[in-house]
Parts: sequence; C-alpha cells; structure tokens
Amino acid sequence: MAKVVIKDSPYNLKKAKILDIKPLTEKEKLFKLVFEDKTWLDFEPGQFIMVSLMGIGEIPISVCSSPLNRHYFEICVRAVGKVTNSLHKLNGGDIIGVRGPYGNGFPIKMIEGHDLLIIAGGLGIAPLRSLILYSIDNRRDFGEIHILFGCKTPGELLFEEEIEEWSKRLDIHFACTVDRADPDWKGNVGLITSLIPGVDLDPTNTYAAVVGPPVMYKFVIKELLAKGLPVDQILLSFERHMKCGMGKCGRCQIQNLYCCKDGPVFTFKEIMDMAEAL
Amino acid sequence: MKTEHYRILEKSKITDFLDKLNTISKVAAPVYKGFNNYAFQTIKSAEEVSLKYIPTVIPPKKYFLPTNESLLEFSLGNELKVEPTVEYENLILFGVHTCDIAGIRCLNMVLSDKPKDTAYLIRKKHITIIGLECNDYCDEFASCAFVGAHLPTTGYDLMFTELEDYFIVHIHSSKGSDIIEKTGLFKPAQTISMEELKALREKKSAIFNNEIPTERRYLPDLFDRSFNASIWKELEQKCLSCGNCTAVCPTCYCFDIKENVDLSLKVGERYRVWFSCQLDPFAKVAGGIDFRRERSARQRHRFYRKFRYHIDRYGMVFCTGCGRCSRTCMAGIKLKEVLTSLIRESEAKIWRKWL
Amino acid sequence: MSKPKVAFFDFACCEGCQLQVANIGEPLLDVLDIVQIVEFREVMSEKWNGDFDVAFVEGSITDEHAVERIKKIRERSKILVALGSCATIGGVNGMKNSFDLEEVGKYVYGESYKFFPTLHTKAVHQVVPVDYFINGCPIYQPEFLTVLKCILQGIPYYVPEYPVCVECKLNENVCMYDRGVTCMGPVTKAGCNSWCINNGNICYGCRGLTINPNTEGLKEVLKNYKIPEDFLIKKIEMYNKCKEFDKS
Amino acid sequence: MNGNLTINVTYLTRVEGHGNIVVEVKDGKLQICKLEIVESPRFFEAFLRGRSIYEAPHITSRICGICACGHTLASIQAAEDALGIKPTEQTILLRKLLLHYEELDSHILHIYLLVAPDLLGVPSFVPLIKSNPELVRRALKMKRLCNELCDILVGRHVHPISAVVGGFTKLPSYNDLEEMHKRLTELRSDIESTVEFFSKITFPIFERDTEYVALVNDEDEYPLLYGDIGSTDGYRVSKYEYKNVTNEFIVPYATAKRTKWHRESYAVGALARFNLNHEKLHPKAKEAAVTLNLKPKCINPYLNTVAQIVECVHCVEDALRIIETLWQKGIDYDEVVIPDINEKGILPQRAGEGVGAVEVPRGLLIHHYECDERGIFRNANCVIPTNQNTHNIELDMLKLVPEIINQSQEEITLAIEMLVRAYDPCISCSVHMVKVNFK
Ligand SMILES: Cc1cc2nc3c(=O)[nH]c(=O)nc-3n(C[C@H](O)[C@H](O)[C@H](O)COP(=O)(O)OP(=O)(O)OC[C@H]3O[C@@H](n4cnc5c(N)ncnc54)[C@H](O)[C@@H]3O)c2cc1C
Ligand code: SF4
Ligand code: SF4
Ligand code: SF4
Repeated sequence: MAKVVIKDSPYNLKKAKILDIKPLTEKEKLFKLVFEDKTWLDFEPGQFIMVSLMGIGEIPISVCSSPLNRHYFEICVRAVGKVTNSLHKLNGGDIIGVRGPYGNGFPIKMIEGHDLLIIAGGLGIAPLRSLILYSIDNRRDFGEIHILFGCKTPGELLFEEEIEEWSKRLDIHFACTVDRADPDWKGNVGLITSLIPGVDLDPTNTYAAVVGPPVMYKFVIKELLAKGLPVDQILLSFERHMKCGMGKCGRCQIQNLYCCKDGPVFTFKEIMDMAEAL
Repeated sequence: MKTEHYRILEKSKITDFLDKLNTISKVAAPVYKGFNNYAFQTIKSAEEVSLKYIPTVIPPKKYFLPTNESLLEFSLGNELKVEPTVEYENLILFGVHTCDIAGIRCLNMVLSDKPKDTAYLIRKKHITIIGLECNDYCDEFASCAFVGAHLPTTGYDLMFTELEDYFIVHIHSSKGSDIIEKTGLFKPAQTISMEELKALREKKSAIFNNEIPTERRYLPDLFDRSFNASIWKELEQKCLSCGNCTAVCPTCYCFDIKENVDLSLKVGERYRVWFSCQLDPFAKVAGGIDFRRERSARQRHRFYRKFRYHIDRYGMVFCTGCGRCSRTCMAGIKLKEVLTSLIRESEAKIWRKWL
Repeated sequence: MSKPKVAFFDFACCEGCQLQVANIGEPLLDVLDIVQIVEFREVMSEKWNGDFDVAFVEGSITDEHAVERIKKIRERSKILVALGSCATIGGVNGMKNSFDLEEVGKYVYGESYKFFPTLHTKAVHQVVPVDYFINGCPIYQPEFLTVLKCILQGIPYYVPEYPVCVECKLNENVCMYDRGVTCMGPVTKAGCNSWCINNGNICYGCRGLTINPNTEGLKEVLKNYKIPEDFLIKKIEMYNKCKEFDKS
Repeated sequence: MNGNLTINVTYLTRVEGHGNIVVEVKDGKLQICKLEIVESPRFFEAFLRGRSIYEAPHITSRICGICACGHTLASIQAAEDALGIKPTEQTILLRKLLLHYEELDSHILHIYLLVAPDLLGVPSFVPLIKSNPELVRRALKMKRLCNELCDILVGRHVHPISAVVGGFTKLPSYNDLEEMHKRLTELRSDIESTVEFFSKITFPIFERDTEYVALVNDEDEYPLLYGDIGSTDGYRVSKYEYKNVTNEFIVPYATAKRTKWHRESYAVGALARFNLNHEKLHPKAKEAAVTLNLKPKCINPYLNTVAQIVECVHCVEDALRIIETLWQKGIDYDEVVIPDINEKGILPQRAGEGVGAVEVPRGLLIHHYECDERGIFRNANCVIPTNQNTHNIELDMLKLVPEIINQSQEEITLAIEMLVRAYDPCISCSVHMVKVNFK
C-alpha cells in the first residue's frame, strides 16, 4: 500500500483560532474565530461550517456572525454531547479545525426589496442572527423587518445585549416571548406562535425565515399560511445528522433532498409535500 | 464490434493467465467460501479462483471505497498538524460481473460529483477491472436484465466472455491491452468468433427476460405513486434493521466518520466506515429525534434511493440487479417481490407487462 | 496534571474481563504511562484508601454484601465503568433468575444453602449509576482501549446501537442463517467486530440486545428457517435475562 | 514474637477470585489456620439444567476466565462422552495444541505477574517496570504471544470461540499453522531466558510429604488431555471413578468442599504432574528441570512454580511437534463443525452420562454431565483443582506456621501468602465444587 498526502481532499481542514469565548447561557457559548492564515470565511447567512476537534469529532455548526464582518466569524454552540461539550472546555487562543462553508444559506438576493419576518425558536437564532446582522448592515435594501424570538425560559435567552439593542431600534419590529416565565420576566409569555397574529405585514411582499426546534415548524407555518403568506416565501432551515456536509454520506437526506447541499434552507413550497421533511 | 478489439484465450490457458496476472500486480478474484457464498479476495494462485460464481457477499466496491478508510492524520502536539491522506495500491480485479461493473459506475457518478472525493478517484485510477460476462442468471434473486446490467457496456478494461471452447476477450482500454501484451497468451479474434459472440448475445436476450413486470423507464412514475404503498407497512414487521441489505449493495455508499487516537491522545486519524440508513443512529440528531424512526420508513428510503431519488440527481437507477440484498436478507425481503407488489398496487396507467 | 487513579473491582464473575485487560500485552505499559493503577487485586497487592478517578467494575451484583460494596465503590469513584457482560447486562449469571432462588441454592448447596443467601442477579447500573459501559463476554480489548481513551479525553462513549450483523458483513463472513443455524447477531449490539462469527461460531448475544430489537421479526425468521422459537428464547436468556430489571 | 499472632488477609491478592487467610496463634499455640473461600456463588450447576448439553462448553467456560480453555476442553469431553461422539484424530491434535496454549498462557501469567513480585520483594509487577524493565517486557511479550496463539487457533484465550462439542467451528489455515509455528519459535527463546532467570532465584525451603494426584496413562506422551487418575502413592483408577478419589467432605468453617484420597489431603497441579509423569516430558523440559534443580518426587509446594516453568518448556516443544504433524498430514477442512446445528436434531442426541477429566494449569479438572434423550441437561457436577488443593494448602500452613513462628508478623504473612499463591489457586472456580447425587 502506498500512502500519499492529498492536500486537495475535501476533508482537509483550515485551522481557526479562538479569539474569544463568551458564555451566553448555561448551555450556550459564543466563539469568535479567525483563520490562522488570515483568510476570510466567505459565506452567506444561513450557511454552516464543519467544526473539528481532532480526536473527538466533527460537527455542523451555523455561522452566526454577519457575512460582512471581515475581522472574524462567530459560532454559537450548545453543549449537548461529545464535540459540543469539548468545545465548551476550550479557551481563547486554542486552535480548532474548520471546513466549509456548506449549504445554500438564505436567498438574500430574493429577499432584498421585500419585507422580512424572522421567526427564531431557541438556538434557531444562531443562523438567523447572521441574517439579522446582514439586513441591519444593509438596512436600506430591505422593507419592514420583523423579528420574533421565543425560547423556553428567560434563562435560555440568547444574545441578550443584542436583543436589547434590536428592540430599541426604530427600524426593526422586535418581539420576544418565553414559554415559562420567572418572577423577573416582564415580557410576553406563551408559545412563539402566539406572536404571529399580532404582526402587521403585507403577506404578498414578505419573506419569512423560520428556524427552530423541529416541533415548532408545523405550528408556525400554519399561522403564516393563515396570514396569507405564499408557500414559496416561507423559508425554513432544517437540522439533520450530517457527517460530510457535501452530499455524500447520506445522513441528512430528506427524501430526494440533501439537507447539507440542497439546504439547509428550503422554501416551504419545496418540502410541503414531503412526508420526511416536517 | 470491431474484430481488432477482440482476442481469444484457450480455456486451458486460463490458469496460466491468472498466474501470470499475479506476477504483474496484486490480483483479487472470486473465491469460494462455502455454503454457496463467494468473496473477492487477493489470490495466491489460480486454483483459488471460482470462474463460476454467484455475486460475492460484498461487492468489489470494497476495493474502491474501503470498509474502513483513513481520511486525515493528525497530531496535537504544540501545534495542530492535519494531513489528509489516501492509501492505494495497484490491483487487478479479475472476474467482475457486469452487475458489479454497473455498481462501480454508480459510485463513480457520486464520488466524482463536486466536491470530488479525491481519495476515491486516486484509488480508482490504480485498479484494473477485468470483467467476466454471465451467460445465464446466477440465481432467482438476480434482476440484472431489468436494469440493463446483464450486458457489458463500459466500465471495464478487459471483458471475458465464455464461448463453447474459448474465451473471447474485449479490449476496452490501453490498460487492458497492456495486460494482453504482458501475459502473451492471447490470439487475435477471427470473424467466426465474432459470429459466435453475436450468437451468444442473441441467445442471452432470450434467457435474460425482464424479471419484473414493468420497464425501467416507468420507474419514476411508479415510485411517485408508491410513497404510501402498503408494502412498506409489511416490511415494518419483517425487517430486522440489521443493515445487511445496504452493506452488500454495490451502489450504497453512505458512511460514518469516526476518530481514532493513540494512547498518548496526541496522534490519530479520522476515518470513515460504511454505514447504513437502516440503522438506528443513522438519522438521529441531538435531543434524540430520529427522522426515520420506523423500519417501514427506512426500508422505503432504501428503495427510493435505488429507484427514484438518484434518477433525478444522477440520471441513473442505483440498482444493478445483482440480487445481493434479497440473497442476504434473513427476513426474506426480496427486491423483486417488493417491486412487483408496488406495481400491483399502483393501479392503471403504469405499463404492466403481465400481472 | 497527575495521572488519573484507576482501580479494578470484581463481583460475581469469572474475572475474564480483568484478564483481558492484563492480557493486552506490551501496550499495557503505555496504559501505565498515562494512568496510575492503584488497585487491581487480580494482579496487584497494592491497596488504596482514597478516592478513585476511574473504577472499573466487573461482575454482577448477586447478594446484599455486593450491593453494599458497590455502593461504597460508587461513592469513592468519580467515574464508574461497567466492565463486561456480567456488569453491563447481568450476563450468564442472569440465567439463575429463571429459577426459584431457594431451589437453586438447595440444588447446589443442599441443606446448607441458607449460608449462601443470594439475590436475583442484577447488572451494575441496576444498582448504582454507571458512566461508561464496556460490553462483551469477555470484553473486546480494542473497545476497552477506545473507552479508556474516551474517559481520558472526557468525552462519552456510545455503545454501538446497531447490530453485530453490520460488522459481520464488513468481515464478509458466511451468514449463519445460510448455514441453517440461529444467530443472535441481528438483535445484539455491535462493537466486538463480530468476533464469534469470524471464528465460525454463532453470536450468542453477549453484548446485550440492541435498543430497538425486532424480536417478533426474528421469530418469523426462525419459523422460515424451521428453527424452534424456543431456541431463540433460550438464547436470549443466556445473557439478557436481567434486562427485565431495566427501567423504562 | 510474643506468642500471640493474628493474621487476617482479606481478599488475598494476585489470585483469581476472593479468598481470605485466617491464622491465629495464642500463647505460641496455633489456634486457627484456614483458607476461606468467599467468592459469591454463581450457581452454574443449577442453571445448566434445562439447557442443551451442546451449550455446556460455552457456559462452563464462563466459570473461570483464567482456565476458560481448560473448562471448555473438560466440558467438551464430558458432553461428547455423554452423547457418544468420538472426536477425530485431527480434532484431538488440535485440542492438545489448545491445552498446551492454555498451560503456557496461565503458567506465564502466574510465574511472572503473580509469583515473581513475591520472589523479588515487591507488591506487584508495577514496581518491576522500573527495577526490572527487561523482565516485565519479556513477561508481557510472552503473554501477548500466548494470546495471539489462542486468537489464531480458537479466536481468543478468554472463552475460546471455535472449540465446540464435535470439533472446531473454524480450522486453522496453512497460513495460521505457519504463524503459530513462528510465534512458538519466538516464545522458545523467551522461555529459555525464563529458565535461566529462575535458576538463579532461591525459593523458600519448606517440605511436607503428601499424595500427588494427576492423570496418568500408558502412552509415551505427557498426559494432559486423557488418562486415568493416578497418585504418587501408587494408585490408579479410571476417570469414571473420580468420586472415589475426591471423597468430598466438609469442614465446619469453609464453604467450598474439600477432598482427600488415601491421606488427609492430596495435591494436584504442575508439581503433581511432574512428580507422576516427569519421564514423559520432552527432553528439553527434562534438561530445564535439571537446570532448575527440580527433582521428583519434590515435596516443596513453593516449587510448584518451578514445575510450571518446566512444563512451559515441554508445552512449547510439544506444540511445535503437533503443528509439524498437522503440517505433514494436511488439514481436512471438511471436518469443520457447524455450531448449534442440533437445533434441528442433526447431531446425535441421546440420554447419557459423561465425564471429562483434563489436566488444566492448576491440576485435575473434572466435569460430569447427565442429559436426557433430547440432549438437555439433567445434572452437572464440576470438580475444580483448587478445591482439591485447599485442604492440602491448609495442612501445609499448619506445618509451616510453627516452623516460622519466630519471624515477624509481616514475614509470616508473606510466607503464607506466597505458599497459597504457589498453588496458583483459582477461587473463582472453586465455588463450583458441588455434590450432586448421581445414582
Ligand atoms: C446545519 C446544521 C447547523 C447547526 N448549527 C448549530 C449551531 O449553530 N449551534 C449548535 O449548537 N448546534 C448546531 N447544530 C447541531 C449540532 O451539529 C449538534 O448539536 C452536534 O452535532 C452534536 O454533536 P456532539 O458531538 O456534541 O454530540 P454527540 O455526542 O455526537 O451526540 C449527541 C446527539 O447529537 C446527534 N448528533 C451527533 N452528530 C451529529 C451531527 N453531525 N449532526 C446532527 N446531529 C448529530 C447524535 O445523534 C446524538 O443524538 C447544527 C446542526 C446542523 C445539521
Ligand atoms: S463478562 Fe464474561 S468474561 Fe467477563 S467476567 Fe463475566 S463471565 Fe467473565
Ligand atoms: S452470521 Fe449472524 S451476525 Fe453475521 S450477518 Fe448472519 S445473522 Fe448477522
Ligand atoms: S459475536 Fe456475539 S457473542 Fe460473540 S463477542 Fe460478539 S456479541 Fe458476543
């Protein structure tokens, strides 16, 4: 057996340095990263990267910073298992492996010129944050921007400072809710779907971007359809098990679609007839 | 059929040929394992080879996409070092049936799709394929004529076809003709042998009847109607989720990626292993949600991946008719029966040959 | 960082799994480079009174004395690993549970059976929480090393949730059903690299049933192969009798 | 020593299984001196009932992971005896080979990892990694080689896979024979170094004459797999009469049963085999005995370890011979056995009774089975070497303690522990000594 190094292997990694780690909640941390070779991660909001800890594993994680930020990129990681817990144990200055970006991301060019309704459930805010930051950076290219954010408890609220800021902005309509309040919570209580009827929007001119836990989609879509949103203007981002990110390993397949390659963002129209999607 | 692309090998010289092949490079060929089971194995001498065999337990895809393959090597000392690697060797595959050649063509399609799987392409370059045509069905499980894999088309370097008292050999590449040269056992083909070959093919078309009561071109339509067919529920009861059907399939290529570190925890490799959509952890994500929890959904997914999804994506049916999945299934789930049941259930419109 | 302190303990078992560890051969020296083994009665006289970073526990819990002892070990251990079938699923000791305990005692010890009070066999996790599972009768050494490394890396080890057949096929064995005999492979957790089938024997299910075994389907299979169902039940009981004590 | 002494070794280390030693001396007089077996009983004999006798080797192998191959072989012999199956010549050769591997593996473990630390004055092999790195490396290497030999022949050493009733489910290929030959040759030089190393070690001097019991037969081969039961007192009975040898009895303080034949106690194991069959050892093993200064009839129990070394030499040489024989004869692959084919009643089934008597590393092991006409167990009985030795060990202690009573408590404890360890007791097994009434 001969063995050779293949630098052009699609599995090759780029080394990324952790500039900073910021705990957001008990389970989530925000990692600020730069490539060691000073190159820039060129991505679209909604795309993801494969993050590697050598000897432990490789996982898909959405990029959650603005694609226009040329200084660094960010990921928000919830500790649930092997790799994610190990990531949480790292410190600033540590090196991780990254390949990507992968997936299609949100169709920015299509959305521009329209109103945007963002609906985030829990960690779903991660990929959407990238879209929010992008639309704020390019505010004049979008119509009305509505952001609805929901999570289980106030303690699970992510990006609290930014939310504070968004909610103060005059050019954004921001609303937030929790399923279960605690004594300090002053805001809305209830499922995220309860916020939708209150949004004042022009259905024909609006794109909705929805990301959240699997159970959320069905109910949110029902509300959006009730509002009169056309099926091809509802954008959903899915989570599936992924190993390669390149449409080969077969793990993320939703019927004939590869979540990693054809998605993770799909219009409701694309998947509405697919039993395995929702 | 240009006569100059054909050669003749006396049957008595096949052993000589195999032994000579063995001096050129490593040779893998079908070997008998008992109980009507065969396996491609590297051989030491011609005696080990079974010229008459039914499809091996695992298809020769194992040489292209090893069951366990290192993707990256890394060391974690003061500095992180990562190197993607590939291991390959020169190998001659002898005796590959046309169904398995079709399987390799399917793999080529997927793994040379962008982003290209460099390691696969490098290994593929170093493998020579010598085909062996079947003159009759291997057993009742095969359905190669249905998918058109019973005749040699492309995908090989040399193709051996057994005639009455000699082999006629088609040279399909310069790699193939090199072997003809180096072994020096072949004679040029004459018009008469070409005619005999033609006669054989004609005879074959009578033997290799389509075994499934429809035609290949109706598959998309058939499957578009069958997502909720009752057969899937039946499979729910039967299937053991053992993953045998996918492991033996020449066109399955799903995998898992794992890590292996040495005891110092500093050096290691990332590797991939074959994996299967039939297994529990396949589609599970954090939080324990499994997107194909039911065995019925998994079995359905398997069939759709063979007969529907990849037709859109790659323009090919991803079944080669080798019959391995039916042969290996201890629960007795048989591909031909499943397809027939779909056709039976899918009322009208679908063109039916019989039923 | 000081080396983690590791100890080995045994309960009702054959000690084969500990022996598998001692049998690793020279790589054992590499293991001793990274961990400090403070107690390993089978091969060492050293004793340790402090806490353990990692305790490997072999054997099933079969009497009150053992219950007390395992609880104490749990209290003293940061990480507790169940080693081998006896510890992870009850193993062969579970066969006892099919009988009336008093009768079993009398059969073996006659009238003095009262001196040998015995409980229903239980796996370790059925008595105290377990952090890592190393299945198998005996354990498969490569898996032991994998788990050890996971422990040192501070990451979980997931016992494969798929059946032995997966590994068996990759090893290109002739399937036992082709030979006309029952094999527990389709309903048994993988991870042993289909050790037994590679050596011409059937799988006896020593690693425990898969999380979602289709036992009804397997019964159908046996019918088709004309193998009495009885055999399957007996085979499952050989190692998996204690499953009935699993919660949920 | 002030005339009072209490020694309480709970969970004796570096032996298989749980045993305690209790010694009490009051006013210079030995009051108590016993070896307690405190292993949790696992009731194998009880739950074998109702199972197929074909499963016996698989299950009884799990009695003890250390003598797994030995239990398997004894069990197979008993089952085949009950079913009336006659193993082929090839099968017998392969079983003999397996038994050699078992003796080698177990002896090496015992000699190096369990006994050597005592002789070198340390509590375990761990400190030896620093002080005698060569020795430890050699030990681990030999251990690995033995394991690999078993891996090739039967899949693994702990609970062998392919040795079953009727023969083997997998037969070694020619490559396998070659591999085994290569490894055995490698082992040979390490065994030579072992002989040399131990020839320079002084073992404790202590003697007590006793009856030594082992298999004997009329062939030229050192009997391990087949034979009658013989003793140094000149008796010989067939294996079916084992109950007349073991004469089980109970002592009030211990749970496991004891045995005696013509004297108060008897001993089994490497030393017993050497004492009875030394002439049949391979010439090289005889040479090693000379080098190690081991002469029959040796009555120093500490020298059981030395007898084990001598047996190692014999086993390596005889294993090589067996492989060469197989090589010459060629292997008949049609003899492969399909396991569990009895599900369909293809293999013979009949009501019967059978006895397996095999010399395993620690001595004579007996399995005695009775099954019904469907091959289902009715009764099972196992007599384990350690049980046969326990009473002998106690009598040794009884003689030893007064002889060394003037030493310090630590020295006495160590001397006793070493004595017990010298017998290589396997306490896991020994709780399976049971009395079942076969009529
Ligand atoms: C497109 C995409 C974007 C994602 N973005 C984020 C993000 O921004 N932030 C975030 O915290 N998480 C994100 N995830 C989820 C994240 O990938 C999983 O939480 C992570 O893979 C779990 O890995 P682990 O090693 O920590 O868990 P493990 O210990 O491996 O397993 C825990 C559970 O996670 C499942 N799991 C393991 N590997 C994967 C995988 N590759 N894909 C999906 N599930 C897996 C396992 O089945 C198991 O149930 C995203 C997932 C996808 C598919
Ligand atoms: S699991 Fe098997 S090998 Fe391990 S201790 Fe139990 S009986 Fe012995
Ligand atoms: S031999 Fe057993 S483990 Fe292997 S494929 Fe057949 S049923 Fe599965
Ligand atoms: S094949 Fe089966 S019985 Fe053998 S080690 Fe694996 S799980 Fe255990």
